[in-house]
Amino acid sequence: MHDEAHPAYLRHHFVTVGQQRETASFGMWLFLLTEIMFFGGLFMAYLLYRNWYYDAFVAGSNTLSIGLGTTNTAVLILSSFTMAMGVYSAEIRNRKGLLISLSLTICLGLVFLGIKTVEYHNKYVEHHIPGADFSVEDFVHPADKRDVPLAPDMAQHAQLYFFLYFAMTGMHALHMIIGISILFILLYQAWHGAYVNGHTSTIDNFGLYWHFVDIVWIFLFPLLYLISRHPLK
Amino acid sequence: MSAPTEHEHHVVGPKVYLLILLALLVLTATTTGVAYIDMGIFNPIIALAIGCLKAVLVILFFMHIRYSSRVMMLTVGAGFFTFLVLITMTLSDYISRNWGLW
Amino acid sequence: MHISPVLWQFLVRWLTNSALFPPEASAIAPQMDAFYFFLIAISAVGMIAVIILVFGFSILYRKEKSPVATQIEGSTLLEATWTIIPLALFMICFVWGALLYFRIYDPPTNAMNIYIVGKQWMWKAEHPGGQHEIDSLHIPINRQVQLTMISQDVFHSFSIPAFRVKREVIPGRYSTVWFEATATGTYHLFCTQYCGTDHSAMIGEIVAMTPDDYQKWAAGSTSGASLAQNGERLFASLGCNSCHSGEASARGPNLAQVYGSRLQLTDGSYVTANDAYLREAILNPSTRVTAGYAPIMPTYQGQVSEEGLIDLVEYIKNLNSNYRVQQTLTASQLSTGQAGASSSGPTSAPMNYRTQETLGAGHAGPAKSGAGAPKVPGTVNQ
Amino acid sequence: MSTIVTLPNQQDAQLPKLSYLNSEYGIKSWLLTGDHKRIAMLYLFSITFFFFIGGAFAGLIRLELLTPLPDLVASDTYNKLFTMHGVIMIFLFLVPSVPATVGNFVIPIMVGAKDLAFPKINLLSWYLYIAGACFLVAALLNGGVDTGWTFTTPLSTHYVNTHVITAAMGVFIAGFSSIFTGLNFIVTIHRMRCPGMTWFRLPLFCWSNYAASILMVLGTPVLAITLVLVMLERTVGIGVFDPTKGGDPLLFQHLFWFYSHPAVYIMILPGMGVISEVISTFSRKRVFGYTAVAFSSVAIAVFGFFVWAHHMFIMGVSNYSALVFSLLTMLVAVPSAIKIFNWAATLYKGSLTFETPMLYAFGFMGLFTIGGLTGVFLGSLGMDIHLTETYFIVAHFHFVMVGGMLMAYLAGVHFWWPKMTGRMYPESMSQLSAVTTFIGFILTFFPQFIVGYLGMPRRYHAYPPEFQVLNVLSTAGATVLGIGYVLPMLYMPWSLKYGKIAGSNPWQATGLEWQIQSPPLTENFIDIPIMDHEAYDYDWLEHNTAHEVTAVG
Repeated sequence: MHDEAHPAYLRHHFVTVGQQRETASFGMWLFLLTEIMFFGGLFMAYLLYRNWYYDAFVAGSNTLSIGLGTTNTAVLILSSFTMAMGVYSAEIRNRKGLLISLSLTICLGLVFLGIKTVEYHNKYVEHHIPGADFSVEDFVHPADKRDVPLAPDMAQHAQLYFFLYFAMTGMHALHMIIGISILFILLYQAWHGAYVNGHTSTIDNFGLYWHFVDIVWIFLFPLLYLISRHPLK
Repeated sequence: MSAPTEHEHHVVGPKVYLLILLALLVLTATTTGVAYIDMGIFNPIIALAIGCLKAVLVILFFMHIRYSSRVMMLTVGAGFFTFLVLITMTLSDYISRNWGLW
Repeated sequence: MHISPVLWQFLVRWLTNSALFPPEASAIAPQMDAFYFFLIAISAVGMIAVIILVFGFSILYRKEKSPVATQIEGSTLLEATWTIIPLALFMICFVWGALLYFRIYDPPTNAMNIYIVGKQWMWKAEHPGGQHEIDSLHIPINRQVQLTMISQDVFHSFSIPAFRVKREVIPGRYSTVWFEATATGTYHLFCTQYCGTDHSAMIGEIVAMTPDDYQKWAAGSTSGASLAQNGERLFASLGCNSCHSGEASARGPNLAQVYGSRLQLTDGSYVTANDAYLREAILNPSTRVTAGYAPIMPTYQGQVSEEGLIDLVEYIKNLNSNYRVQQTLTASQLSTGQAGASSSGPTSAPMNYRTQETLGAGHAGPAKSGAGAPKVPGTVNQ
Repeated sequence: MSTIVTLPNQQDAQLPKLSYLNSEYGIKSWLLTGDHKRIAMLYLFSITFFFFIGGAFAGLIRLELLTPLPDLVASDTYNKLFTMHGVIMIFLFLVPSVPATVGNFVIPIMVGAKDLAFPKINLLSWYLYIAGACFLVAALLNGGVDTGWTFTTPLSTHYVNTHVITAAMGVFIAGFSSIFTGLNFIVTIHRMRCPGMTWFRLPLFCWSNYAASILMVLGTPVLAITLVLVMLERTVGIGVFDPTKGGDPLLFQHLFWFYSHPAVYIMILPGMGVISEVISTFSRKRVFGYTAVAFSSVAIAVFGFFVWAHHMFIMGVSNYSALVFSLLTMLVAVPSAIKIFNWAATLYKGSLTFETPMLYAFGFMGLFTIGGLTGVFLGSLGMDIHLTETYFIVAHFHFVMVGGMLMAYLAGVHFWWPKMTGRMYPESMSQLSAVTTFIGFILTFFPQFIVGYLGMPRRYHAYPPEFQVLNVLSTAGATVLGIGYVLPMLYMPWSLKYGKIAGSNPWQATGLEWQIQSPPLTENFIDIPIMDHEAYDYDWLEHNTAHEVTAVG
C-alpha cells in the first residue's frame, strides 16, 4: 500500500523516485567510463602496434571474414534496437512488449556469439591463434595473389595482431556473455511482472550497458576487420 | 527534499529508435563498402569517422544522453576525453621518438 | 647480523670522503651540483616561509592570546601571489633542468664509443679494440666517452653517481649516455633499476685513468681481436656476405659506408643508419627495408647474442667509412667485392669491404650452401 | 566578524541510547550491513591490520639495511619484503585509507544524506578489498612475489618465478574496490546533497575526495587492463610487452604509470581534505581562500592525468615528450603550493589550539612541503637523471605518502574518532604519539635524501659501506617511528571503553556531521537537514549554540 510518491521500490535513503532514477543512471554511466578506460588500454596497444607493424596488421585483418563481421555488426545493432524497445516498453508499462524485446535481445546476442564462435573456430583451423600453434605460412606464401607476401619476421608480428584481435573481441564477448546472463534474469523477473510498475531503473541501466557493449563493437569492427581491404577489381 | 539537479524524465519513442536503427545499418553498410575503395590514408580516417558517428548516435539516442542533464553530457565527455589523453600523450612519445637520435 | 665495531671509522670516512655529495668526477657533475644547490635554495626558502608562517601564527594567535578568531574570506591578490611566484620558480627549474638534460643526453659527435651489455646480474663492457670487461669499466679521463648500451634480459640502469649520469639499459633497443671524466680514481657503478634477485650485486667499478695509463691498460688487456674483426667472422659464418656482397647484382644492399648515411625506405621515409637501425635491420629486417630491395632477408632473432650483434654493428660501422682508421691501417687490405661494378644500391660509390687487419678470411671463402633461397628460420621464438 | 568558541562542557555529555553501533547486533549485522558508517568501520579494521603487516615488512627492510652486508635475510627474501611492503602499503593501505574509512563515514553526513548513493555497492567494494587482500596474502604465504610493486615487464613476465599472477590478481580485484568507492562518492556528492547544500557550501573534504574519486574511476581501469595483459603475457606469452616478439616493454610503463601516477594523487588528495577540515576547526576560522583550495583539488586531479611519463625520463621516452611531461609536472606542483599557503593563511588571526589532529596537520604541512619540493627536483629533467632510482626517490615518496598521507590519515582518525565512537581518545598520550611520529619520521627519511644524492640505489639489499652511517640513522628513526604508530594502536582501543564521552560536537566544528549525535544514528539524520549557511561558518555555529543554550535554559 504505497502511494505514487513513495512506491515500494524507493529505497530508504532517497527522497524521490526521480532522484533515485537519476542517481542510478549516473552511477551506471560512471561505471561505463571505467569500461571505456579498460578497453582504452587495449586500444592503445592496438594503435601502437598497428603503426609499427602495419603490413602484418593488414595481412592479419585480411584473413578475417568481412561477411561474418558485417553480419555481426548488424546483429548487434539490431539487438541494441530491441533493447531500446525493451526500455520503451517498460516505460509505457507494456509487459508483453518488454518480454518480446528482452527475448529478441537475448536471441540476437546469442546469434552474435554464435557467429563469433564460428570465426574463432576458423582461426583455429587456419592456425592463426597466437601461441604454440601459430603458423606464418599463410602470410609468407599467401594463397590469394592480391596479398603481398610478408617476410617471415613481419609475419611473426601478425601474432601481435591476432593476440589483440582475440583480446579485444574476447573481452567484448565476455561482456556480451555477462550481458546475456543478466538479460535472462531480467526476463525472468519481467515474466513475474517486474519493471512495468514505473520502476524502470534496472532496465534503463542494463540498456546503457548493452548499448555500451554495442559501441565497443562499433569501433572494433573497422579497426580489426577493415584495416586495408583489397580494392574491388 | 528534491535533488537540486533533478532533470525531467524523457521517454523516447519507437519512431526515433527505428530511425536511428536504420541510420546505423546504413552506416555499417557504408563503412564496409568504403573499405573496398582504396583511398590511402583516408581509409582509416573515414572508417573511424563513421564509427564515431555511429557511437554518437547510439549515445545520444539509444542511451538518452540527448535528453539528459548537462552533468551527464559532461561526464560522458570526460570519459572520452581521458581516453584521448591516454592515447595522444602516449603516442606523442612514440611518434616523437623518431625525431631525434636520443 | 652485527653492527660494525668500527662504526666510527665509517663515520670518519663518511664525513671526510663524501658526506653530502658524491665526488665530482665528470664535466657534468659541477653543473648538476650547481642546479642541486639552486633547488635546495628554493626548497629552503619555501620551507622557511612555511615554518615561519605556521610557527609565527601558532604563537601569535594561540587561543590564550587570541581568544577571538577573525573570519577572513580570502584574498585574490594573495592567491595570485602564491600561484605566480611558485610557478615562476618552477619554470626556472624546468628550463634549467631541461638544459642540463639535453647536455647529458645529447650525444657528442666524436666520442670514443664503448658498448655495454647488461644482463642479470652483471655488466659486460666491450671496447672497440677488443677489450672485454665484466663489472668494471676502464676509461680515460678528459675524453668524451659514449656508452651504447643494451640489455639482454630485463630493464637495468647504468648509473655512475660520481659522474652524475644514469641511463636505463633497455632490452631490445640501444640507449646511449656519455660523460667526460675529469678526475682519475675508482668510482661506483650501480644498476639502479630493480632487475631481480641479485639486483644489489649488479655493481661494478669505473676506473678513470690518465690517457697514458688507459693506453697501457688497453694494450695489456686486449683479447687479440677487435670487435670489428669478431664481427667480420660472424658476418661470414652467418652467411651475410652471400647477399651483402657489395656487388651490383647482390640481393642485399652494399653495406660499405652505410653507417651514418641517410637511407630511403620502401615506404618513402628516410632513416639514419645508426647503431639502433643496424641492429633492428638484423633482427627485424622487414620492418624497415631499404628502397629498391625486396624484404627477403631472414630474421636473426634468437640466433645472435647481443654481443654478436654489437660485433656485427661495429664491423659494419667500420666498413670503409672511417677514413681515420683506413689511414692507420698497417696490414694489407682484404678486398672481396668487385670494385669496378657500379652499385645501384643506396650507397652510390662502389666500395670494397675492408678490414683493419687480415684476420678472418670469411669473405674470401665460398658462399654458404643454399645461398639461393634464404633460410626461413620462421618460428625461432615460438 | 569575530567568533568566540567555547568548548562544550563534556562533563554532562552522555552516550546516546541508540546509535549505528548498537542498532543491530551480531556478526551478520556487520558483514551484511548497508550502513556506510559500519562499512567504514570494517575498512578501518582491515586497513589497520594491513598497515601493520606492511609496517612489519618495512621494519625488516630497515633492519637488513642496518649493515652494508647482506646478512639478515637472503636477497630474494629481501626483494620479496620490499615488494610486499610496497604492494600492501599502496593498494591495501594508502589508496583506500582516508576515502574508505573516514570518507565513507563522514561524506554522506557532510552532504546531508542518509547513506551513500549505492550502499550495496559500498559493501561490495569492501568485499572486493578483502578478496584482493586474500589473493595478496595467498601470494605472500605461498612464498611471496619479488617483482617490486611496479610489476615491471619483462622482469615480471619472463624472469621471475614467484607468484606474480596471484599478486597481480589481488591488485586487480582491490582496484575494483577502489573504483566502486570512487564511483559511490562521485554519485553521492552529485546527487545526494541536501537542500541548500550547493557545491560551494560543501566542506573541502568532499571536494578533495571528489577529485580523488575522479582519478579512481578513470585511472584504475587502465591498471586493471595492464595487469590483465601482464598475466596473459606470463601465462600465454602474448608478446605485447616482450621485445623479442616485437612488443614494447615501455608500453607497459606508459599504461602502468597512467594509473600509478594519478594514484599518488588518489592517495594524497583525501589527506589534503582532512587537513583543510582540521586546520579550520582548530583555528576556529573559515578556510582561507575556500574556492582556491577547492579548485586546486580539481586542478590536481585534472593535471594528474598529464604527467605520468615523468617516471620514465631516463627510460628512453622521446626527449620531446620528456620536455612536455616535465613542464606539466611543474604545473601540477603549483596547486599543492596554493593549498599549503592557504592553510598557513587560515591560521592568521585564528584562535588556535593544538589538539592531536592539529599537531598531525602541522606535521603534514611541514613534511608535505618537503615532499612536494623534492618532487620538483625529480620533475626537473636534468636533476632526475641523477636522482631517479636512488634513495632520493624513496625519501621523496615517503615524505609525501607517509609524512603527508599517513599524518593526514592519523589526523583524520583522531579528529573524527569522537564522532565514530562517541568517546574521546586520551589527549596527552596521543599528542605524545604525534610528536614521536614526527621526530621518528624525520630521522628515518631525511638521511635517505642525502644517501640518495650520494647515489645509493633503491631496492638494494647490500650497499657500499660508506653509506652505513646514514642507513643506521634511518633504521634508528624507523624504530622511533614504529613506536609512534604502535601507540595509537594501544590507546585507541583503550578509549573505546575508558575514553571520556565526547558529546556531539567536542571540537565545535561546523560540518553537518558535528551537528548530530555521536555516534550517529543508523540513517544519520532524523529529518534531512537544510543547509542555510556557508561551510566553516563559525558565526552560525556560535549563534546556533547560543540559541540551543537559551532554548534548553
